[in-house]
Amino acid sequence: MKVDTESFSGPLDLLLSLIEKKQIDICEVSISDIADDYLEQVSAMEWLDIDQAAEFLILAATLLYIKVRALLGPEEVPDELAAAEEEAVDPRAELVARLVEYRRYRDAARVLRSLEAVGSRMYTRPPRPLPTPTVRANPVEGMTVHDLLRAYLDASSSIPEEFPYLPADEIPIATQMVAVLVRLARRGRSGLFEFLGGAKSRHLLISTVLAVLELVRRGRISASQPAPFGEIWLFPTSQAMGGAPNEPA
Amino acid sequence: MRPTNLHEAQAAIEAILFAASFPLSVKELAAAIQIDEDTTAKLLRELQDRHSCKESGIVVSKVDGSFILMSRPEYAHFVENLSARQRPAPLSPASIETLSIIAYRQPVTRGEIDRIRGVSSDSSIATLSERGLIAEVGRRNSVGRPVLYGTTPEFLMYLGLASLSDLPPLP
Amino acid sequence: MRPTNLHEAQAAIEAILFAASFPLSVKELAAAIQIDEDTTAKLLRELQDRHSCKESGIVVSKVDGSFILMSRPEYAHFVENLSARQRPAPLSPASIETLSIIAYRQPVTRGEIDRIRGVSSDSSIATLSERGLIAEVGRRNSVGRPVLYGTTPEFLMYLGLASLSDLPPLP
Repeated sequence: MKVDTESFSGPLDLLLSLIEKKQIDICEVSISDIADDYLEQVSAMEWLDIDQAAEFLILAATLLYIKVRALLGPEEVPDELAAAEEEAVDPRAELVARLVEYRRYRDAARVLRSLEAVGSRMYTRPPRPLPTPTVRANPVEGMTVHDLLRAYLDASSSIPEEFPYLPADEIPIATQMVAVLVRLARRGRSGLFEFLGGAKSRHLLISTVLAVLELVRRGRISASQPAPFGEIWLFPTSQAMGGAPNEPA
Repeated sequence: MRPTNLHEAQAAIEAILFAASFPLSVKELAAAIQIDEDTTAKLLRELQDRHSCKESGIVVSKVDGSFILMSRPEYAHFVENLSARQRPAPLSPASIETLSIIAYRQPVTRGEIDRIRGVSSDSSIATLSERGLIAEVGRRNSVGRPVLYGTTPEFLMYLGLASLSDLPPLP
Repeated sequence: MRPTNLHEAQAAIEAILFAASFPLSVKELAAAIQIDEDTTAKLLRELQDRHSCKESGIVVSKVDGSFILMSRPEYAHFVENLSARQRPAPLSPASIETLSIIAYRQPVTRGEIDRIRGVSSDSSIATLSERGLIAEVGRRNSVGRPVLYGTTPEFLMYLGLASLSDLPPLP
């Protein structure tokens, strides 16, 4: 199956369309069920660039995280994970709230699309210059040097807004890919939850999940889940050690 | 020199709107024909009515309180048959989504748009700015003083809206 | 798709002529509305008649055997009134910011301006150049030899400054 990345405007669009296909209310949806559908779609996508892939994979990591939590139950959550969670709000509630807000604008975009179909087809006359006025108008009418000073101070105190997902101290995915490969090479196989349980922070957890997904996608490792809801086992494949993990796929 | 009667005044308005090919306010039109604004507004409404039937290939559109002549949308495909006017490419799903967030939440920063969409909107913002549908409208008075974006009069024209209050309510 | 009746066909011709940027022949118009040339010629004559009275601000002109819409010459002085009163739109916030950076840091490259503002300044630089407020003043002696921008004498004149040293000092 091939999924066209262009047909979704982003990961939330994909997730929402999967939920709607099942005709479940967003607030009632089982994230664990949807996580599998989402991962299946994402792994079938053909990526144009790594940035685009990262955007979809970050949501994949969030979904897996929610699924892992749901599977473990509250008393089984490892200490490290529980500590990381205390600082954050419930990830499921957070995701549902984001989906609800996103859906409003996605639906509004559909309405704009129907307006575009008519509005964009009303043509104005091609602009032609009017007769040239005899006196040239002041191009900065009403502006003073003080407006200029204020604008300069404003602009020079600006800081470009950062894309808000990955914290500045993120653990590079490539580093985690190496760590996963090394561990698998030593042990032959490892459980996914074992890897995740060792994560000391939410950031490390996300990087590890992303690293695993990326390695599976590149065919360096394979994953299998013998029983539903059971452990997901990771195995090195024959190409496990071929080349540096950050080489282009 | 002023128009000698109201028929002439109305025709003069039509001539000016045709020549200008950009939206003109009642005030600008009144000044050009040297007639009071109330009468000018009344003549404009009549002109709009005259062009409202399907026998006219041209309509008088109101955009953001200003007036402009446009071709009647029902005849768009005939206009497009002549290669002179190409139908503009529809916006991509990402761009129209970004546009809807800007339209309903303006003024809004890039960071807010990215947070709602869950992806970076840099390329959509660049496309929308290039097509003149959005513009920088200032900076937010907060840390980092991020740029604020809003829609333009071209946005209204592009969607065939008279004003922002004509946007359908947010679902 | 063809027009369903002759009224519609005539309106379609009007729409096409309005949106076209050059004169069109009977043959071209007939092809666009998919109606035979004789009928098209007849519809064009009727359209010309409809616009021939002084109540219309627009006329159908025949130039070299081709047709084009024009504003009625009798009303040309009203159009001139309008253009004499047209004031350029005030500079956008983005353009004022770009101008301020060029004024205080000149000579400065596009890349430096973009870095300070955190967004692309291409369209602002185009507007400011068009209005004669900034100009290219050379190239930096570094990789790629980027263009350097500075303010013009008109910039000083319009802001009532004797020289750049009269700009308010930075705090």
